Amino acid sequence: MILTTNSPVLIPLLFLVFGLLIPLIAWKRNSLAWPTLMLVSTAAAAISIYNVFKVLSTGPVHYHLGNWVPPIGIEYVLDHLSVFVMVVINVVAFLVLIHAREIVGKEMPGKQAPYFATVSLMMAGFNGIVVTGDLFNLYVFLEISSLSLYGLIAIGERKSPVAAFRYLIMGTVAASFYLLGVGFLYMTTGSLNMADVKAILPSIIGQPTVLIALALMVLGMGIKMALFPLHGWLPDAYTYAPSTSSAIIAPTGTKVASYVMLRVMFFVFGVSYVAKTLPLAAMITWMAAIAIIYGSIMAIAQSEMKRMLAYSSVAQVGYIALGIGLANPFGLIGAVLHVLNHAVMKAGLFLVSGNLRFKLGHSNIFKLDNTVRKKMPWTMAAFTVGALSMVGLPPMAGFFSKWYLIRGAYSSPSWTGWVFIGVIFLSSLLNAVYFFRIIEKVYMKPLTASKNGANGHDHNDHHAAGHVVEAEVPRDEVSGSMLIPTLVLAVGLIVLGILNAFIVNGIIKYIIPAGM
Amino acid sequence: MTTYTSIVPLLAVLVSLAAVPLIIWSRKHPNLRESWTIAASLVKFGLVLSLLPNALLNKVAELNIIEISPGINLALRVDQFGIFFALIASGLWIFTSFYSIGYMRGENSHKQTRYFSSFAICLSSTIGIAFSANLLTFIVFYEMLTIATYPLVIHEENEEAIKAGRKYLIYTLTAGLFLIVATVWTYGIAGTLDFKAGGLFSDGMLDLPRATMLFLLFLAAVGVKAGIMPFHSWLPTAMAAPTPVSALLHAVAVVKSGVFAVIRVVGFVFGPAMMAAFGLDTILLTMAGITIIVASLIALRQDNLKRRLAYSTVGHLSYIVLGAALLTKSGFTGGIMHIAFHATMKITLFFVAGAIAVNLHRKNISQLNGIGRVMPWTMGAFTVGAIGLAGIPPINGFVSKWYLGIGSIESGNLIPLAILVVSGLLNAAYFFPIVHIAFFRKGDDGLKGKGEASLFMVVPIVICAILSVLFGIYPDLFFNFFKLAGSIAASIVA
Amino acid sequence: MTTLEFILGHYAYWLTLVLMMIGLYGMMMKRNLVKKLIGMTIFQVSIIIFYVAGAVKWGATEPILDNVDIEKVHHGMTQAISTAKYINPLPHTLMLTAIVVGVATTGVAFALVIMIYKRYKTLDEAVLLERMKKDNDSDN
Amino acid sequence: MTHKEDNPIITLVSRVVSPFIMIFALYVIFHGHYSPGGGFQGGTMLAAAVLLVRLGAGREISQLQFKKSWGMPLGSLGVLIYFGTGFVAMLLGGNFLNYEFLPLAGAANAVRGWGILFVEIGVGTAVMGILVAIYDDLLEGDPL
Repeated sequence: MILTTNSPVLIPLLFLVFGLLIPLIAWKRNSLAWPTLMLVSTAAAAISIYNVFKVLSTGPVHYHLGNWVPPIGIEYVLDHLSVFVMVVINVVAFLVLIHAREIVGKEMPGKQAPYFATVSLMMAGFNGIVVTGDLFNLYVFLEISSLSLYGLIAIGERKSPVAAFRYLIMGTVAASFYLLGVGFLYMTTGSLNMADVKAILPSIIGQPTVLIALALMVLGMGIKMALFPLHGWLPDAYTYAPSTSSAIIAPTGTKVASYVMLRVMFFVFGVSYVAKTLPLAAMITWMAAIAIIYGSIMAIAQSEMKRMLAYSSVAQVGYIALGIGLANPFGLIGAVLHVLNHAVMKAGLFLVSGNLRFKLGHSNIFKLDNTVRKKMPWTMAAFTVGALSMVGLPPMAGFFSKWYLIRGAYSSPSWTGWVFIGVIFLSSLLNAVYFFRIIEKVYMKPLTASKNGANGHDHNDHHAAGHVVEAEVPRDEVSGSMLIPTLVLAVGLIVLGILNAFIVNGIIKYIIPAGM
Repeated sequence: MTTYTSIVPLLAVLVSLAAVPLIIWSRKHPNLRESWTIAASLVKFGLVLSLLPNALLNKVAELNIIEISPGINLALRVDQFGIFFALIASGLWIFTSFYSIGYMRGENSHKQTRYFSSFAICLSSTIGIAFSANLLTFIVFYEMLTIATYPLVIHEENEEAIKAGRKYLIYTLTAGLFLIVATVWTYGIAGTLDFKAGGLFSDGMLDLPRATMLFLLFLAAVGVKAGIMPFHSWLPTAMAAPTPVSALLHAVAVVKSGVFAVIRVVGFVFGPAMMAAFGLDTILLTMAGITIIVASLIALRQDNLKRRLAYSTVGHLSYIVLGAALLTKSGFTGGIMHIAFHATMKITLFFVAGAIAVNLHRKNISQLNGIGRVMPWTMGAFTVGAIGLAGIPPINGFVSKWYLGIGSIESGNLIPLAILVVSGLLNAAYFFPIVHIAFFRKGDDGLKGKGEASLFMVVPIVICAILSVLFGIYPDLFFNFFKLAGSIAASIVA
Repeated sequence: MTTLEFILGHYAYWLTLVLMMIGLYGMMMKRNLVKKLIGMTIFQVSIIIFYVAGAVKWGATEPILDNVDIEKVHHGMTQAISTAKYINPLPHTLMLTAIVVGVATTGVAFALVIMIYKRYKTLDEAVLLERMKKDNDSDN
Repeated sequence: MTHKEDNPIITLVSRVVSPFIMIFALYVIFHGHYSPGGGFQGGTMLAAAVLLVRLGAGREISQLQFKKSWGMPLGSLGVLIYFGTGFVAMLLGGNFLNYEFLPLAGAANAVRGWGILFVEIGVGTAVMGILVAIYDDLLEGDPL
């Protein structure tokens, strides 16, 4: 009873409290940190799934903190959008954290307690952002998550503090812009509650203050979600962060920022204002289009797998932004579905890069060869599934994001829709280039060795060369606790792809705001 | 036409997919592994065959697997055209499996597990393509086929194969994207994606510019796998793959999926009426005609046997496209029959090329002097295939060509007929010299002490050749191909 | 309202804006990381001042009911309490939180700066980039 | 920190002033729920009192007053007091932080007052602990 009535508030609270308890629990024994966090994470995943069913059966849930009635008190809201994003981030984080135990132990021995405590705080921030119905409370959670993020990034490689510092400057500016926007909004409406603001706004929608507020908030979130050209912090941060940090930040961080953008644009300011009165939505689609192309091209140019994935994230965030900016039902379905799909894909791929680093000590694409596949067949199988999904081949999940986005672009009234279809088209091909490049390297024998065979016409010669290369390489797969999450995410991509209509009909359909 | 729900189509699709884990699991025991392949191919053929009687009675088996996008199901539907294609694909897979075992062991090739698993996935996708009830289901299997074929194309893993693989991916992935865009557009216009004999668009849905653009998109999408010029150039490059793969690519699965898709688009998406109304048939006819002639001319110049066969394939695929573009009953009948008959003939020729390569390590036509005396059965089969492709009775190639000719006359346009005649001559010109040098020239010393290839290879070759002859004499033999093709054509044109 | 009145009437906001620009300038143009941080702090503070300036109410006092009003509450006449007497406390509490957030951010930032200094022995961005590049070269 | 000799005046003054600051800080904290003041302000002043001694007496000697290792646990403890209050209310059937449900005797308003006091104490402790911890952690980076 206590659990069910308080389920909206439980997840952020649990993470927050245990974020503080972990240093105490694991004060003397570092090894206690991970089990404690796993406990919380399991609970959070379970509660978030429970919340989905709760919302599906009874509709949106409003929870008043301290029983203060909004708009005076802070309100936590579970609606279809927020439970959806919560499930995505909590379940993905749960899987990544299972994977984290060994690799954190290896990459930063002795620092497990502060590390996992920070992860817990970050998750508290993210969950808080998603669940809160109060604009200022959102800012507080945003900063909680950001501060933890800086720490999680800075604990990585030698260059990571510099990356974290840049992110800190950018992130603080972003949060400040958001805060300023909230300030303008508060001064005109006198309220911080999202629903209340939404009710008040139509009467004052013409004022320039409202416009400035919207612009500032979207700008702030644009930085946070790394929307081109505000993405500068992302590649370095993802590359130099420890493997687990990248794997947990990439699927959750930018998604939560996209969620805020979606929430602010459509659920606070309203569809008609954002998409029809102002050219804002259109501007976002263009930025997204450039992001998609730019991210894909830059990804091709990278030699480090994590950096490649980071640039690919820039492109994928572009997809989400494109779907938001299209401001029509299919675009929105595509964006929201891509939040889920991309979270699963990127988590899986970053786990693969983590596995590679764990066993090989590097994840440099040019140093990979077909011994990797023999050492780690399952990891590479997971990579292949993730890659196929990124390229957008059915029946993987990635295909269906593109399917809805293309349909969204098609239903946009002007010719620009065709431009976006072209952009998605081109980026799929570019994705194929940078993923098949790795697949080729990993699944085929090195070209230099087989050259003799290809040039010499004698057939036997060719085979002799082939056999020399195929020396036995012992299996050296990562252990089950790292492998299973990786594989679950890979299989998840296929399942999510096949069940996408179930997800769309079951929950995403209800997200589409009125007036779209 | 009546419909009934049946799970058999799904089983037919899944059976070879289910074989994949078994194949991988028994990778250490080649005999066991190969028996999975054989078992799956036999079961699959049996399942497809069990659907045939109802299909002949025009009863359509349907199965909605799952809703895959709101309002669109992942659905299988065994109409006559689907069963026609599925029969060919699953039937020839049996031969290809046996032949593959012989070939791969003869070559002592590497990574056979990967090879056989990809092969099985390919066949699942092909049957899926055949049974797709709507465009989205079709996309799913079409793209699956693309990916499953990639490991086969790059199987040799030398520089040539990798380049071929890249080219293959670029062409087919681009095509897949075109298909997605075209599908979205179709859905936007028509509000449905279900294939329907005679076209899914109603009157007034399309206007000239949109119809043309949409058709060109579809053409770019399906034309790549169908090898229509200028989208054909991946096909000869993909010759770097092992011969059974080439046989599969060229005769059974991939390119036939392409032409299958062309007929689906022409007959079941646009429909003859729309095609004629917007002059789309002219576009298709022109491209097919050019492809037939140009491909035959290029084939003349090839010394590599497999490359010559590849260009021959490009040409013959366009026979089928041509048949569809004629928009007449006989045209469709001829085109659809050619899917089956070209498959039996071309698979014979590729098997022969593979047998020569494995047995004698020879790939060029100039090296084939006198091999007819060493491998009489093999080269005899080759002769049968060559005669058939040139369109000479009593081989089955004649039958399909005959109907294409009648279709051309029915349509009142004699240019296609002229193209067919010229192409027949060119076919003869590039195949008969091979037969000639094989049987009537003296062989070199390298042939001493050599005989036929292993039985695993020779038996499929001979059976395929015999089938070509039998179908030529009596096209309705066993499977009622002729009846099916006629019935499909009637449903499209009516 | 004339333009002049508009400009003069909002002088607090203009000053905030100036402060904000100074902060942005510091963040973008200064080469020293600590100076960047100072810029960032100025930027944050300008927003705090913006909120506080927006909450100014002349002739009002802290929002704790005086005795007269408490009497009114006791008699159930809450509607009769004049809001003009009391400042809206919300912006101030919000900014209290923002200040705390700012302190935390600055703390983390300084920790990062110290880490950077320990590793690269410099806080000058140009030198830092150069040394990082040297790192890259030695990696390969 | 180039020269390390102790300056008796500074040491003495900081030591004398520190307790008074603390007293005032406690006053601010305990007054927070019905007059201006509260946990944040009080906590900061408590921290200031500690830091004053840190600055005045150097970091070794000031350990006698407040150990370096106390900062983080104290911070955690403070926040836990805060959340504990909320959780207790939650466990007893109210919403999170609904002080009316705290197991205390008295009228609803009075109980609410107590609840806020607990929260303020928690906040004060947390702010003090964390601020001192930040200072100590940063000092650790000092190459001295």
